[in-house]
Amino acid sequence: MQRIGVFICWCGSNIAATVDVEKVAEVIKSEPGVVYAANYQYMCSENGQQLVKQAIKEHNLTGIVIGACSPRMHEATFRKAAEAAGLNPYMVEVANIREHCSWIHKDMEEATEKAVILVRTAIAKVKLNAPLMAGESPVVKRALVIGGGIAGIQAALDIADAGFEVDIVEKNATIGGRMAQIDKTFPTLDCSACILTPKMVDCAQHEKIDILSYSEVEDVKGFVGNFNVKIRRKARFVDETKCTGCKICMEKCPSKKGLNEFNMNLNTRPAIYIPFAQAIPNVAVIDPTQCIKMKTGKCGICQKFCGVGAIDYEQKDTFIERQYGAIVVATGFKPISVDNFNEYGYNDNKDVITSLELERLMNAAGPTNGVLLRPSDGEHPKVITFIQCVGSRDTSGCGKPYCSKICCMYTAKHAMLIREKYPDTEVHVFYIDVRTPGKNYDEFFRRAVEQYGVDYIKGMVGKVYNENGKLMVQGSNLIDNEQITIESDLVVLAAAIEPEPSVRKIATLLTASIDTNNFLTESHAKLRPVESPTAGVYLAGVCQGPKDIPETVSQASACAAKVIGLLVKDKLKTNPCVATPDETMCNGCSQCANVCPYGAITYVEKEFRLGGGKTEIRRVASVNPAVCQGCGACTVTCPSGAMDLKGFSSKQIMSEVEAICKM
Amino acid sequence: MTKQERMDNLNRLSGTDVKKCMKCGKCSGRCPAFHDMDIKPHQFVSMLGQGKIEELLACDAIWNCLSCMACVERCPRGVAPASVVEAVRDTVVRAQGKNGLKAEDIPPIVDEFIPQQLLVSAYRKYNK
Amino acid sequence: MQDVSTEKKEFTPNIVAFCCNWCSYAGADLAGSSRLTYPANVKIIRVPCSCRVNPMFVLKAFQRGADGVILCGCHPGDCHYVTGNYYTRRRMALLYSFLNYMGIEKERTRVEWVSAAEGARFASVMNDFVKQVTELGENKRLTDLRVKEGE
Amino acid sequence: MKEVEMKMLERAKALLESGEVARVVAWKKGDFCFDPSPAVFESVEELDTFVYDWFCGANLSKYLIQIAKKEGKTAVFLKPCDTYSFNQLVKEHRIDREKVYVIAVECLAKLDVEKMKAKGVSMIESVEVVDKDVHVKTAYGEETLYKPDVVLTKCETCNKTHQAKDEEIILHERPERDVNRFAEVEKLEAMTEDERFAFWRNQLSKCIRCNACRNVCPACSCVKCVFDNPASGISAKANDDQFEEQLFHIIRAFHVAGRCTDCGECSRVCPQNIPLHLLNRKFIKDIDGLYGEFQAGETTEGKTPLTSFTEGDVEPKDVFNGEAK
Repeated sequence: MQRIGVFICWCGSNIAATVDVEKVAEVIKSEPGVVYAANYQYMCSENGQQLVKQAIKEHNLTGIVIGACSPRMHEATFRKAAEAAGLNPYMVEVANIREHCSWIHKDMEEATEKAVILVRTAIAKVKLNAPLMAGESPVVKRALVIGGGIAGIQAALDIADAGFEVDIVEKNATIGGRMAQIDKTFPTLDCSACILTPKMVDCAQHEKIDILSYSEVEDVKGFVGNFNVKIRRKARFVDETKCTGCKICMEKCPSKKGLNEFNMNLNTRPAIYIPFAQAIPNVAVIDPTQCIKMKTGKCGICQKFCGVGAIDYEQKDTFIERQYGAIVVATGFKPISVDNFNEYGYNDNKDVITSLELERLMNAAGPTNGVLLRPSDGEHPKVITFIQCVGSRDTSGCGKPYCSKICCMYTAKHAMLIREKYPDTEVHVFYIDVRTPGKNYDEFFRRAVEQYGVDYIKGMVGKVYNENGKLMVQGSNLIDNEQITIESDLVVLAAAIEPEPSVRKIATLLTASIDTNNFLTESHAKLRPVESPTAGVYLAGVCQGPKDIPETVSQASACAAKVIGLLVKDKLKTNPCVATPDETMCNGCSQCANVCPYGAITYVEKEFRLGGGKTEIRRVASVNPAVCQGCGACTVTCPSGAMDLKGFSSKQIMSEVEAICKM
Repeated sequence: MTKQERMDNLNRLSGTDVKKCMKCGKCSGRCPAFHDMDIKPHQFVSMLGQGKIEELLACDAIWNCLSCMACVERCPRGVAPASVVEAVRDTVVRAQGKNGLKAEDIPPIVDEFIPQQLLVSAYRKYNK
Repeated sequence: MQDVSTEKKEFTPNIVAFCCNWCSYAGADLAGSSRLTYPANVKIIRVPCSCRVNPMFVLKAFQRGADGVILCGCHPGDCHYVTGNYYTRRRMALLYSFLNYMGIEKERTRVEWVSAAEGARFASVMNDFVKQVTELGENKRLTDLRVKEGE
Repeated sequence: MKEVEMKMLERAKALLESGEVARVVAWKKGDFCFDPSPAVFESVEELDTFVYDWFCGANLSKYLIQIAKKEGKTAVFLKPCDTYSFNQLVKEHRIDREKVYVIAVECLAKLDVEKMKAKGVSMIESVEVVDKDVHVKTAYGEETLYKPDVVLTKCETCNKTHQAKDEEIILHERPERDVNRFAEVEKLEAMTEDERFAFWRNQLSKCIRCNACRNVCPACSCVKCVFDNPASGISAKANDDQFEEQLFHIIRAFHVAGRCTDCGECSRVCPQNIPLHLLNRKFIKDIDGLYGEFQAGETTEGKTPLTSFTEGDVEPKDVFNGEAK
């Protein structure tokens, strides 16, 4: 037999001025199942709560309804009070007679009548409430960082410094990412390698960090606190434990025609190589598409010269499986292909290059040893024209609709560096808008114009064509309302950036949501910007949206803070208001899993009794309560009604509907 | 017709949304007739947006535009400046109430050097 | 004519509003905190997400005498549960279209997206919906469907 | 059709004899020539009663949910429209595709004995179809009917082709026709609300809640139907509660929305001749119009329109502003 207690709050005069609270309590007293009804000035006060606790004990209440302000305000308060009195906290319902009644109505009679209905509705619901217990799930105290760029490195270091084990999975042969390719960084112009490589070394030396380079995430199972990740360790044909990074193999390798990806294919490298001097791990890798031994079976020179016997042409991909409590996605970006933009002539002219290619041409470790020479003839370019927004802010379908955010600043940086190093060079920049929000950013850009005399032209380039070995850049100068043609030696395209394409697969594995531009979606754009909606998955760097190095590092550290906050817990309390299937009714049709935004639903084969001693095996849904967030999408999709939501069951909601409609 | 109606009319005729323009000037950057146009392609878009209808209807540029559609091809925002030019021109031609170029006028002027594009363009330009 | 209009005035429809906890319920709270008014015949049922609303609930409400049912959720793209209201949008578009196909007045059903910041909009949506349903009169069709012709 | 029947019988025998399959799901003769019924044949001897003729309209796919669970492989004969239901059930993991051997058979539209009787033909003894003529031999003599007048309603607008097959027995290709299966839905849509209401009130008032539509529907194959489940809040015995009575059909249509393959079995089996398929077709038409063409059962994978979405989906309020139609 249900014993319901009802408590009507006056909220001073907030409720009592328009709702006859005493009358409400009086009317409700005679509702079936209600054994106690009271009213009080401030139910949420210490005394009010005491009243609730006392009544629960004295009247042996099985459920309580508080007629007061919005449950968004004090539901938690009254749940705690109930719990303190020995009643399950989920046996509490709040009827919102303030925001949804007394505050919006003027007429006392009308408001009182509505308050009664609202309280009745809550009673109807609470009668069907079931005691719920928050579950617990253990936390594996190890984090996975996917991507070894500056975002991944920073996140890993911060997490490891807090004392937790971290694995970095990097698909390339070395960590470092895009930042390793960059020459100088804005707005301070310090050398990228000088600030990045010490961090890479820190990672390698940190006892809590395990770098899994040349590896990819293959499969992810599990949920927050308890991910089970399968990692493919790609065959590098060099034993990582033996190679000392002496580079003798690189010298001796007869196949030297492989394009050097690290230098944006501007020069070549041997078939066995270490991507760059400061690579971590400093271990060689063989490119099987270039290796003569692997293509023809003859050669084996590197093996012969390797002093430690590290070369193994027979090496195969291997797989490892590890458990993690949290995952940081830091997969980074790549510049878009500019093939769609014929007008800039990238594919027809060697001297039309992208900005990342220019970074390598200006880098001391690059193909030209840091001397700016144009690719076609190795001459010093005298006139250089930059074109901004190549493929950014483009809704025509050729490019990306968003602003890539970093191009304005790096173009100013390039222009400035060139003017500084080669004062006899003329530098022009075609721009649509120069966007420089950031500390010391606009000052930096103005310096390029005012101090270094870079010629900024408001307008866009319509065509780049070759005339007698000169690149003719035709564009508009909107301020002067004229069309101009600049005879240039080198044209640099500030190509838009896009998320590294492999992020799609990762997002699918993690059931992390992704937007139409392949950027991972954050849980809340303002308040939870580093968390994915999938619990336990965090986002750092450009995989979440275009951003520069300082922002990336901030986000990575924010991720680390979130991860540490998760990993310090031994157990996670789970929301008890989760979906649960009635297995006896479940068809196993997969419709619910199709709509679950969290991937909380899996299927298991179970044996069911049919009667008469017979059994059958059926496929039924199984909800992981640690992952389910309780939205209820699955409950409506389920054709048999097998799926229901605790705390908001179909029966509860229907009884509310009935109570409201019963006039 | 009120100014607003004429603006709406031009917008409708052009079939393009001038509000999508982000004022990059790429259209004018490529326009082969740029130097012969008193109002430049990007200005057409901007002026229609601002409702400077009188100036547009009185300009010479509508006759100098080659209708080559390079600006349409280049626009990163899917705006069609040439369509705005065409809308203005059509409005003028219609107001004059006569066809400037009839189908039978064409054969006599055709020779092997005239590009097809020119004929198409001329027909677009002088016909209502 | 006179009689009909007074009769209509006396009729106060019963409206069931399903509101998602994160946006629309909070929007309704804000309407209250801002002391905006809307008729007392709107009664709100709190659901975690608009996607929790089963068409059965809507039908049940009509069957039990509700004159109008309105479903409020976060704006598409802002769902607390990321994608819930996208499913709601499809389900309800199809359900409401279907009910209309069965001859149920389309003005009795509505889906609105109300954010937690849109207290004023919540009130105006409710005022508007109540007005619309009041003009329509009592819901008879969904309780009448099987009454035979001529009765 | 006789040739097709012979070939089918031959294959059924061969499959059973070789032990390739443990059973064959097909049709068996009834008491009359016009009432064959679905049957499971487990031995060659049982095949004596095998039949495939112009009255084999029943969709066999739903039977496979239970039958295919048995030991060994099950062979089934599926007409074009049946294969959609079959695929949908495979998609929903109700049938293990590996355990079923699908023999696609030609259909050419099946006959509706009720429609024939309505034409005044009774005591039917046998039927022969030549092109568009249906030659009927009755106890009173012979008559010829125009076939399009007497085919099952579901066959009238069918353009379906086999979507699943391990082998086929097709001797006559059926030409693609220019038919609009939504014509009747459009007619209803063009009516006023009042007229539509009157139409459905008339139709649904005939319902006797015999559950035949639910029982035959391949999409309505829940382990436990919500209408039979006291916990669902909508279950009740027939005529016990108005709600269930009146809204049974609405809920049923919604439950199968996006999953209904338009096989038309609901209308075929309705003893009261309620055009139930027009309920499901409304959903199909709306889905096609609002979210892009979708045919349930074309594939065995992927999501249904109600378990997927796009960010730019139509707003419910715009459904009535002409965007839907």
